[in-house]
Amino acid sequence: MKNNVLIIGGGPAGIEASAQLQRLGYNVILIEKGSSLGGHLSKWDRLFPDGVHADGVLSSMLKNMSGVKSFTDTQVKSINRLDKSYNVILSNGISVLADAVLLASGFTLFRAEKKEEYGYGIYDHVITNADLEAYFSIGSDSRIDKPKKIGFVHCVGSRDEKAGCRACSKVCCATAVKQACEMKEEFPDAEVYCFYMDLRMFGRHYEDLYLKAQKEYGVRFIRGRVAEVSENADGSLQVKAEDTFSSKPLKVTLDLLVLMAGMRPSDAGRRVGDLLGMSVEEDGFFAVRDSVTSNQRSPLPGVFLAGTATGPKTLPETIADARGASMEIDRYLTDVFPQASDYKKLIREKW
Amino acid sequence: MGKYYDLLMKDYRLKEGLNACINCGTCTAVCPAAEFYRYDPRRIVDIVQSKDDAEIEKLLRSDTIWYCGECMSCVTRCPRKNAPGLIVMALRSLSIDLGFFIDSEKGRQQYLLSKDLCSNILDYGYCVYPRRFDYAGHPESGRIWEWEEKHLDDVFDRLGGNLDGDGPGVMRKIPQEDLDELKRIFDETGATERMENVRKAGERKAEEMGLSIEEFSSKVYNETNPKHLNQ
Amino acid sequence: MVDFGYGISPSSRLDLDKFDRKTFDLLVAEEPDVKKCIACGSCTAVCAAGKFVPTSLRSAILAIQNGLPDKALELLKPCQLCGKCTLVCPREINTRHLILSIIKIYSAK
Amino acid sequence: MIYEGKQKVWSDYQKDIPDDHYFYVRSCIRQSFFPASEVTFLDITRNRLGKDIFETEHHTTCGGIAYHSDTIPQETVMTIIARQFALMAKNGYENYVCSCITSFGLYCETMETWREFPEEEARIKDILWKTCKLDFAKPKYLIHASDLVYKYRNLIAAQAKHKLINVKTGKPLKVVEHIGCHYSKMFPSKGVGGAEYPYVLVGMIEAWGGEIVDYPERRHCCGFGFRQYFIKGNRGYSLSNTYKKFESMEPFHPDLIITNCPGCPYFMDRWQYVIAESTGRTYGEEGHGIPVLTYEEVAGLVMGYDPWDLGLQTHQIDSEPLLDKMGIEYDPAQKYAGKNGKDIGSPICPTCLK
Repeated sequence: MKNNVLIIGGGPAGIEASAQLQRLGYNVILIEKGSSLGGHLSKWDRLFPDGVHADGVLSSMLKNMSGVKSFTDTQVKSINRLDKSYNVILSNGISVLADAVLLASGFTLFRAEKKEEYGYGIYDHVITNADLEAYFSIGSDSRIDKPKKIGFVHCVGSRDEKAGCRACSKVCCATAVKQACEMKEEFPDAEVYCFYMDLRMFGRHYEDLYLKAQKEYGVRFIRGRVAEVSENADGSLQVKAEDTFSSKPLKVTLDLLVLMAGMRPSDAGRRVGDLLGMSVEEDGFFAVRDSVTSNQRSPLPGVFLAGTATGPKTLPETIADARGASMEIDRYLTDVFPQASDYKKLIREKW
Repeated sequence: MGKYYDLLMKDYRLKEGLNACINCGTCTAVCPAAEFYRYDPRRIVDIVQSKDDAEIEKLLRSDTIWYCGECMSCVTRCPRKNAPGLIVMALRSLSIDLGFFIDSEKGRQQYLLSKDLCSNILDYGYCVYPRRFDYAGHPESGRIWEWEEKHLDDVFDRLGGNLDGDGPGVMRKIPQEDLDELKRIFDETGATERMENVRKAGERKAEEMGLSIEEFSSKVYNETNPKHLNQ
Repeated sequence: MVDFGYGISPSSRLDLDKFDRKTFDLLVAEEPDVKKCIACGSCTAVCAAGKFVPTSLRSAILAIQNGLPDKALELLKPCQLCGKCTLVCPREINTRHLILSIIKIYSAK
Repeated sequence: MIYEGKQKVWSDYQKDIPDDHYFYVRSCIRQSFFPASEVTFLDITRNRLGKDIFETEHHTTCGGIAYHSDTIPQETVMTIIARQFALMAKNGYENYVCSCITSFGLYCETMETWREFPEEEARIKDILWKTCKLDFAKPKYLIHASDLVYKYRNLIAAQAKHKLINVKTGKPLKVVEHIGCHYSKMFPSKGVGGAEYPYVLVGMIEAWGGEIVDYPERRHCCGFGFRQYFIKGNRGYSLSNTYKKFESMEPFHPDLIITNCPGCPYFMDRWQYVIAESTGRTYGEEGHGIPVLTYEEVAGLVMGYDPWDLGLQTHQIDSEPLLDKMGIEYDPAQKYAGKNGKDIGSPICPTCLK
């Protein structure tokens, strides 16, 4: 008998896990609250560090999961634990008896307007990283009007206790440097500034991207967090930071400011988590069984986690995490789940 | 190591105002003092959190801690919920308590501030009292104040004030029994002691500099070394 | 005129709007590697002159980028061109050569 | 600028302001330099709006200016504050209204310290009993007097004799608002509209017909800086910060600046004079300065009070251009007259400013 696996969330983690679990022979049901699969990836134009097109990545990932039963515009209505399985009623009226549940609920972008001093949604030429990706895809945005001076603000809604998020969102530094280069390609005469606290270019080729941004594109990196933004009479922006290397306050006039909104836990994921009684850590992301060896197991037997549901991750990390989760699910469904008489004991010992 | 830090940590303002600083510089970016003085509040917080006694002592004896205007604009900005402005206040208090304030030109100004503001409170019950606010010492108060100063009773009368009058109202005379209570509060909470210490330290410094108290006061009030400015 | 006894203080705020792109491009034409500096401070840490007088290549590059070339020249004055900084630069900038170019280009201005 | 974005922020920072029965506490600086403002505020609240607002002659300074000049310890001001609270309770009030922004910030800070360290509140309670034989109760509501005027802005508008509108052109006056730093920078939730886009004065300007001017250095401190003003040698700091603000707002050509802190209108008025005198630079039209008014003065003008009853003659910057724009009649001959027309001379008119 094929086991049923319910995957909640149709972003990269959910898609990748669907493909893997289907290949392992499970009956996968994927649900996505939005109207199409792909999550944030479907809204991104190109990916760091090499500038690969996001739509190509997404379509090849989707191809790998063809045949998986997936429901868009669908959410979990209720979820109850039976003896070993979960009885899940979906918002489209279907109910699923899931032997394992994978929560791949992803993240929500930090609402940049919460950093009131940056004036997102108030000043005409302040946008977010996501807005800029949309601009790259669509090719127009009324806020981007032949800018001659462009700034990128790292850590918007990350490393910020006042904004309720102490953690680093991991991907923003690389995204900012990527987008800074892209803007130089689009507007070669523009001055481009990145305001950072630490440049966390940790991944393979990331440092190369940084070097390229400096050497080829002449992007200026300023070590200081942007403190406040205001609007001049002509609609340009006055941006204040400290150049901490000079120990002096600094100001610059910009035509466009891009806020690198960080990763926050997904609201929808949180809702499902509440239905299950899943615990979250102080950062708001789901707690895992063990942060070193069991990153894809939740504290609840049979419930697994993948991707940014457990904190900020890059795309390759998310995909690797989803594969890891698939292996964990397979192990659970082959080693533990079938042994009805010993199930509770095995869960106690092995979960 | 940490002697001064421990002393500072007794201050509620430091308990509330210091979490681990990440040196992001948002405080300095908006600081009104950082633009005009050799001043970087970020570095002050960093030095305090280093617990380095030698560095903190240097700070306590320096002009640096006296540049802040206590506007608290930094407090809104800090992503780690630090309050550099409160940390500076704690440093200043400690500098005064240890007598270090007298070593720096800006710190020495406490002599006059303490004398003027505290006596306004104890004598009248106000921090600022118009009869003690003179045009000669405050030329920026303008021709208008030059005139008001001469006709203070008439001006207050015209504007519905109650200058030095009985009962409630603007700039009324605060009853003696209330001033007595303020004095007892000063005595009990260390304000009187601080005033005395600051006064004595000022007088000693004047003597050391070979100046009469009037000369010392005038120097402290009027003079400023251009080195404070940062260009 | 009234003598108030004080005046408007000069601003020391860095104003990036004053950055001179044209002159910087002259420097870049001769020293493309100047753009590679990551402000790590290795050059300043090993500087022989820096032990005795305030001098710092890191700060000088920064000063140019902040629109203060005169400050950069001032900071490089004590340099003895010993070249220790070239040995330690993690971005392999020919710092010695860079210093000479900075002095040449910005002194001429 | 996207207005709706600001509206969203404003809706996040609404503050509970009680409707009646206030205990009023005065401000040292406002009383010294803007005595008519407090008189007008009480007259509007009591006589025009019919509210109960009580003042006792026994209250004193909160000590805030001395505290922020680092001349007295924190426990001293906390005890003085506790004493003020005790007077409030003794007189049967629980809605504490203060005229001063430094005080307001200090009350907020003190309440926060007591919340975080209850043992400190208990200690202050003992000190107050020991020194004054008084027992205090914390206010149910802590409000700044500008919060009250904000609350009643529409009632005031309903009684308006004049609007913040240029009667000749029919266009709204361009108004800059300046919020005292200690109003909400330390505790954004305590101020109407928060710290970044405070609404307390904007709400008044809107209700009374004016147009808001938001300029880059709006949030910047006026530069008072306590010790940075009281010591003459430090005043360059204070002056320079006001200068920075005026340079930043100049391109927007404001007709009026409205403030809620007692110190700021004094500084922003007088530093314009110093800038004009020492550099020749002026910021208003045709060599005039920009009038800097307290919110009480603006409310008074809107409600038809005589400008000289409001004390506009005690500003160094002339308010006549503003009065003309608003279509307010005034008697130039009475400008500097004392009570009942008494002749008390007049100030020398500076040549640097019209």
